[in-house]
Amino acid sequence: MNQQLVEVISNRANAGIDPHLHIWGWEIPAYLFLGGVVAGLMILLAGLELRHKEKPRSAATEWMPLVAVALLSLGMLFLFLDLANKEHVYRFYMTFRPTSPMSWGSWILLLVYPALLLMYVSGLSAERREWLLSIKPIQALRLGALVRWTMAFGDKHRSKILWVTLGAGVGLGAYTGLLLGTMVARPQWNSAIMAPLFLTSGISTGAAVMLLTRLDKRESATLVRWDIAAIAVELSLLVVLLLGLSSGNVYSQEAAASFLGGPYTASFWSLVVIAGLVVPLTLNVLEVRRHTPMTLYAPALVLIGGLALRAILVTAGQASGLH
Amino acid sequence: MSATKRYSMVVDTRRCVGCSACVLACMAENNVPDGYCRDWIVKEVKGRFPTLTQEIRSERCMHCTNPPCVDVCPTGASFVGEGGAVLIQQDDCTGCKACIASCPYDARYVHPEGHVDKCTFCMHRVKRGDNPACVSVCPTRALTFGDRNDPGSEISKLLAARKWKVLEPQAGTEPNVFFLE
Amino acid sequence: MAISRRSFIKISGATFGAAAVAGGIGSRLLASGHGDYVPNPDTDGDQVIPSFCEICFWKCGILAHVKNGHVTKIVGNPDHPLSQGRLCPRGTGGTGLLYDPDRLKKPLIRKDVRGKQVFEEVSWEKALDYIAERLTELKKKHGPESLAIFNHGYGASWFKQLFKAYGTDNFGAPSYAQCRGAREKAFELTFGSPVGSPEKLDIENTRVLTLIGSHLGENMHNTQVQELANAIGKGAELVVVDPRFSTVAGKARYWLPIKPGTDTALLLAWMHVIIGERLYDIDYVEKYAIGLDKLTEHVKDKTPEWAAVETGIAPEVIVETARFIAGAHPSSLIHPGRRSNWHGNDTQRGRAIAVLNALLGTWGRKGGFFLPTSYAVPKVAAAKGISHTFREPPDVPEGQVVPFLGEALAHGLRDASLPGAKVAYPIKAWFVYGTNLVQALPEPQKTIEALKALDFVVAVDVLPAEITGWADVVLPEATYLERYDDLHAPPWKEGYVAIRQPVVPPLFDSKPGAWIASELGKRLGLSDYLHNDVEAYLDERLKKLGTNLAEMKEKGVLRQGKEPVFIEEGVEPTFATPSGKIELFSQQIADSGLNPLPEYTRLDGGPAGHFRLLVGRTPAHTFGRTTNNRFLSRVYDENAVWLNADRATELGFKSGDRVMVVNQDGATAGPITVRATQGIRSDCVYMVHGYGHTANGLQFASGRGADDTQLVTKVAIDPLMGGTGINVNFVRLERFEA
Amino acid sequence: MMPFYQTGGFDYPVAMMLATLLGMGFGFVLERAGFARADVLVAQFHGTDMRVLKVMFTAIATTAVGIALLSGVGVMDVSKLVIPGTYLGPQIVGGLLLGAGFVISGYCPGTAVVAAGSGNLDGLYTIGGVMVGSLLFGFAYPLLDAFYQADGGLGKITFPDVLGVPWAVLALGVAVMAIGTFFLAEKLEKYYAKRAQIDPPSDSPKTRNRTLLSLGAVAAATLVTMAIPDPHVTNPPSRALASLDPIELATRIADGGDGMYLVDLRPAADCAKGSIPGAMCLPADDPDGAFLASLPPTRQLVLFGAKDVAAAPVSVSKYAGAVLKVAGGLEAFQAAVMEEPKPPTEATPESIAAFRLRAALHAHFTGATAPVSAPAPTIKPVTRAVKKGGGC
Amino acid sequence: MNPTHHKADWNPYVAGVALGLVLLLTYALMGYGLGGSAAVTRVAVAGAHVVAPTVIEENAYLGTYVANGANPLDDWMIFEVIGVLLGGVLAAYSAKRIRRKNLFKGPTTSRATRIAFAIVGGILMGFAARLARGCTSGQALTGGSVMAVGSWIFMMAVFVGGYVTAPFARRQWR
Repeated sequence: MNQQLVEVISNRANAGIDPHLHIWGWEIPAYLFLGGVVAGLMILLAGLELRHKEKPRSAATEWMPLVAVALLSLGMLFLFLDLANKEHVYRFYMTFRPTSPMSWGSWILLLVYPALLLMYVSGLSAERREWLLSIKPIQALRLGALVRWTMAFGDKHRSKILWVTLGAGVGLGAYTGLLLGTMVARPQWNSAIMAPLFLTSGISTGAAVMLLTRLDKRESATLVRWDIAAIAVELSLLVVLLLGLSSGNVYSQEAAASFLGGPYTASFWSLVVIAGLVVPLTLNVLEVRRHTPMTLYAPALVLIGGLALRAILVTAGQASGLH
Repeated sequence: MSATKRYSMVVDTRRCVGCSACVLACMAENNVPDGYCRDWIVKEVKGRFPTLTQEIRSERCMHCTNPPCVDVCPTGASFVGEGGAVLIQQDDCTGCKACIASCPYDARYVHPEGHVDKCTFCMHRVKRGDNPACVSVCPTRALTFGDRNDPGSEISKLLAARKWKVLEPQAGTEPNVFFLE
Repeated sequence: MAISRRSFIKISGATFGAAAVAGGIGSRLLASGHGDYVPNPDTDGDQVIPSFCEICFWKCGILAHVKNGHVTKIVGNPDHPLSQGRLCPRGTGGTGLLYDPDRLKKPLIRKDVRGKQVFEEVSWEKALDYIAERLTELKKKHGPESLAIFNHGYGASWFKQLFKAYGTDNFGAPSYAQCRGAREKAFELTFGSPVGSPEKLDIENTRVLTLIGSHLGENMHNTQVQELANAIGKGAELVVVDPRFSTVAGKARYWLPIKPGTDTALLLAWMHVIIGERLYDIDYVEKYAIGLDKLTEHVKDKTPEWAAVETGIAPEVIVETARFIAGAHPSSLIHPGRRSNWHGNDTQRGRAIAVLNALLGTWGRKGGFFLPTSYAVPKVAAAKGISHTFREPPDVPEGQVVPFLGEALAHGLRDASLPGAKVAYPIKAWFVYGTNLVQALPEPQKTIEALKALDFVVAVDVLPAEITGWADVVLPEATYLERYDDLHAPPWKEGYVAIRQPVVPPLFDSKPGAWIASELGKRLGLSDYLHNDVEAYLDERLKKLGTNLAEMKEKGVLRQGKEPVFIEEGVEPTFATPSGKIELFSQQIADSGLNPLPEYTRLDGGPAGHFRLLVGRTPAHTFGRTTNNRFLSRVYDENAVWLNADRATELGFKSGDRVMVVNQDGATAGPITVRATQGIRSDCVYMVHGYGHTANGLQFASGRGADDTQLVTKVAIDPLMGGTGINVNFVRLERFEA
Repeated sequence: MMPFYQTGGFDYPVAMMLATLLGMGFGFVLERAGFARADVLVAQFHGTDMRVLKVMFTAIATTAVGIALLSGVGVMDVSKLVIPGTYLGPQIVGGLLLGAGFVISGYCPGTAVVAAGSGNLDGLYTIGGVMVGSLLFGFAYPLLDAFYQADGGLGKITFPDVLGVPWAVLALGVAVMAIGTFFLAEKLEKYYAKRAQIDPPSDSPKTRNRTLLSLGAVAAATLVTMAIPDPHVTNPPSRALASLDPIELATRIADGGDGMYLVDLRPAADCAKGSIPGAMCLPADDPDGAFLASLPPTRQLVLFGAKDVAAAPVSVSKYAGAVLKVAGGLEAFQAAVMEEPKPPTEATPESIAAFRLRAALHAHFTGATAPVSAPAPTIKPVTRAVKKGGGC
Repeated sequence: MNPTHHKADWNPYVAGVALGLVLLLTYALMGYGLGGSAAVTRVAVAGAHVVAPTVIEENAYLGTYVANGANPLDDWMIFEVIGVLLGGVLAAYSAKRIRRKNLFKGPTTSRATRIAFAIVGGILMGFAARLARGCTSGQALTGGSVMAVGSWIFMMAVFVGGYVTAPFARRQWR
């Protein structure tokens, strides 16, 4: 009983700050999750098309950019809900702050919307194009010419569009991680691993969203293989993250300890690692190696795991600090 | 003497008794909303009975030379003002809270009106030549405020004469609030 | 898998460095984003009005900022010798009292039996008429001296004048017998003069300050704390004797965690060493003191080893500290403390402190006790002077002898109000001014019993404290920020006179004490004995000083200028003792039959499994008077019970647990939060006094923390001066089940 | 020491993580046993496939044998296992109802989860029913309170306790009984299958025989562990005890003695007659150290006997904190403190200080108060002198 | 009626030993055994608590799950049953018998009837499991293996209840 004891008493009791930071509730993890899914969708859609150039595409991949737009909008709604000063939201777009990941993110989001819409419009099959031109809003707003021009532009520059989408997707996915990873004040987050981790998790969850839909056999086979790779990379990144934290200073070690026996151990290992990564990885491998029938289990688990990963990291990161 | 000012504060932990007069003076001076504070007292007792040591600190925003809160602010609402004081332009703040998350000292909070709020070094007082409210009230004169770039200032003399530390130096923020040991 | 540890540090450190570099560049690039924008809360007053504070009794000079008729903030008056421009948290938080939503707003008259909170709001006319009627009746039936006045605060002076005219001298301030009394008597018996308030201590210049159970810094006597910090700044060293690791213990060179109640043994052993090794101020003692030979004989067997067994402090530490303390004499002050009624042997302990100070030659010396001066402010007589004589207060039961009575014992007056009290004459009615007797007097069960038995009870207060719930008439007084009071010109290092004036008009239907006293006087036919126009009275007094009210209202304080207050500066001390000297041996005490030399009495321990209950205060509050102050409570809103961490582990408690505190008689207080800490001995627990209010009207404070007074069902009476030692109660902790 | 969680081997969060892993094993085996299929499960009650019985009894026998083996070799503390209490009424009625529900739904709650997991909707609906049922129980609880509590039940009683038979013997008994039941079950299967005109289950008899034989062998082997003596008795961890000087002990007692548990090791009768102040007599019925183990390890355990204690009793090893002994024991203490000290012959500062301390301790322990005799007071009043003060 | 024998099914004795080893491991690590119904109850309570917090908090039995702000989902059973689910999925997957929207029922039984049976049986078991302080897993299997007297009695009662009911419930398998 000779260890040094430290008793710290503070009379600060600021709401949201004490006893430890809890400024971000469910909105931010949900936004980061959806942002990751959209990033994954962009990368995968572009990647699939670049991979299977001449093959016929499934209807699902055609409208998937619209799903991405919807999910992103939902995510941005969550982000908006989190703002404490909502009427000032326009301030994001009154300036560009090169040192602020959030500023980068808000501008990247502006790039993502047109990229996705362009991808959608220019990726439509002939009959779909007719249908799109015939729908009421397009006609009423006399947008037919614009859409037609876009289609023509898309046909001409399809591969460039795909590369831009791919790039924007990587940017979006990495930004969701970078946002947390650059916070020196939160040792749990402060790691270069966060960006690639969130990016790979985004790819994996994006693949999961696509696998929930009716895809072409070839497409889904490719996606499952990519998903396996993404999950494997994600798992190794998590290991690297924890090893990195454990070998860091005392605060980083404390942060790591919260996953290795501390308060977040159970949810992290059960929901993220086992349920969200190892089991779906096993299922995917079984599908590929043993040709078991494809089910919704693996994608559903991946989505649960992806959401849990962000929820836990956002919570644990806020609880971590330098004192 | 350097041309630019570098406002800093020194907290003499030997003089401070942790009475919280600074905290209350700040609340009154700055209309700090109920349930929040811009400065606060930390007491640290180490050891085992009867071999104990104690440090009492009056803490607040460190007005860092490398303020991470200013870096992460997406709108520029957090900025470095005159004399290096880290300030918030409330009209530009969206309440995204990135600055709060980025602060190693947990010095910021969301004001009930929506914007983020924190210690301003009482720049409105400093500009007219007064000390910040906390410094003015302190019955133990544990707090000293001044221009660290002025070698003749009391604060420069204190830092030259006494052993001091800053909090969380490993965060690389280069705080401008110093604690005399 | 062999990954080197270092490469991981690099990985995790990568963004670290990047952020720092980017930060530097970014801040510089973007620094001038808003030019010279400065947030301005705009709380400076249109008017800045000087006055002096009343949140505690210290009476610091303040400046109140008033903007649009609203007090925005209160700061220290730089011209005032006590505040020197600085305020303690309580003074800073004075607006919290002024704007307390729970304030008494209208006079109230009881509509049901005492203890039941059924009141009717009435006009001042009706309330005052009623009181006058009842007091006239009381005087007729039981004589004027059957009225006791309990008071705390500077505003009481108006009522003292009124009730002296009425015919009673039974003024009981709990702050005497419950607090300062033992110390005051001890110093009076030794030096012929009490320590007084504000204490005439030159802490600023002391080189070694020894605190016996005083937690200066937690008791935030502004000037003393300022001087303490200045002394520390100048390199003074502290010796702190306290069972608890207090704030000031944390700054001490020596912290002696003494067994509670054994301080006198330590003091005697120190004297043993200091006299034995001839470390005392030999010339000073020879010149000013008598009785050294008897003292020497007395402490001969008070060896450090003997004291070690009593106090739990190692003999070598006792010797070392004795030499350390003596080494700095005469600038080596043994602080007399303030609340000194602890265990019943307190005047003797106070004598030990006084005698040790005498040996060190601190009385009248720099870094010791200064010989105060004061601004001679001429008195202004009322139309008629009071000429009648008063009966001695019935504060000691018949048959008991307390040889050195001073101010009336508040608990004694309370006991004289109990049915069947064996006293010269009974107390039948109470007039309570600004003191919450239910929390301020020990043995609360007796206070309640007395309150139930009385004929008539009036309470004048700002807040609906517990005592107002027991009164027949409750009068809402204006706060110190809304009223005039008498001029304040205490003995101090330099003479000064300060004024209290209203900075805003009274809120609600509250009235200044001076007005209330005058109106009551009218109804009792005593107007001629009173100053009925406060402004005229103050103006007249001030004119005799060569100034006037208008000027004084601007200045707030008038200073006399520096005068000599030390022997070193040429002042020759006088001692108002029978011998005219410092009495190390007190013939007075010998004549009374008690021990003329400081005497150590071993205390009884408590029942098994119990802890001695110690109480104290927090810098942010003045006991229960301020715990309803929402502003002050922002920094300290609830008390906690300090419990030795090892004992806590054994008992299964940890910090943050909620417990009830139960004393040896089964009285309970709480629930209260446990603070398990290394910073307290294992045989006692500690809590801050003034919490655990039960008055519903105190909407904020009610039910917050625990009220230690509920646990003081036993007291030890000081045989010399009759004070109540309250640290003789023992408690245990029980887990609180909601 | 097993069980690790109960003996503080790891914390709650780790336990929760392990819960997931153990649950996965449970789920995997249940599924592979065929328990995710309602028709397989109800076949038990129609007699055509006794798989439920076979799996469950084998499992119970395996676990019982395993526990007997682990505790037999001394790596598991059976007393730390959480054992369900016995509430006869609720268990019988609950069992009957559950059996009925099992047959009606085709699942039991646990297997329903596995069934739902492998894509069977009936499993999902069953889970829904279980949810509703448990809430219904909650709402009906006020009516069932007395029955449910059953006067606190009969406690955590087990067959080893009731029958007074060692674990290993009972485990073997369970295994043997299970094997017997299986032969009967397989006979019944054949009979009912014939009646239902279907094939009886055709599990490999070779695997069955091997498995059951191994189980029986292990169970029998477990009996051998009964010959292993209790490791705690034979292998006392001896602690070399540091000494506490009697004078220092006395000083610490005078200071309240809060930092130690002072324990008198002498026979209880001697101890009761008188001991060092503040000492407790070591309970005679505490040979296994349960009392000492219950003390929080915040203090030093200070032991003494009549004379110097050569070796600490075995039970002392149960105390988690520091252990000391009083040098020279009670005799030395009495010699040092209770006997009046004599002034030192050679007056060095040290010897004088030591003498004074002994004198003070002697005075303290023999009941003398302060070494000053106060005069018997006849107290006389002095006139009241009032000097004004202030607040507190 | 012929139970769907599957080549992936383990020999029941092997499965039994495997199950016993899992249970033994659980005891060795945790000190308590496995369960099923408690987790389901907890999920139900958590759900009901969201919908009608005061009803649950004031209930003498269900209120204990949420007493003092406790989260009914923060419990060993919940994590264990998450595992059961995952383990079941993995097993079914690797046996290539994962199904979609399957109902086990007799050839002549309607889907609706089977669903009704499943729900009714579930309700009975939910009630019974709470009454008996555990289900087949938590009481019979777990308690049985540590020789708890009550658990063996419970297990007997389950078999009795099952055999008595079986003839009446047999219809759904025809």
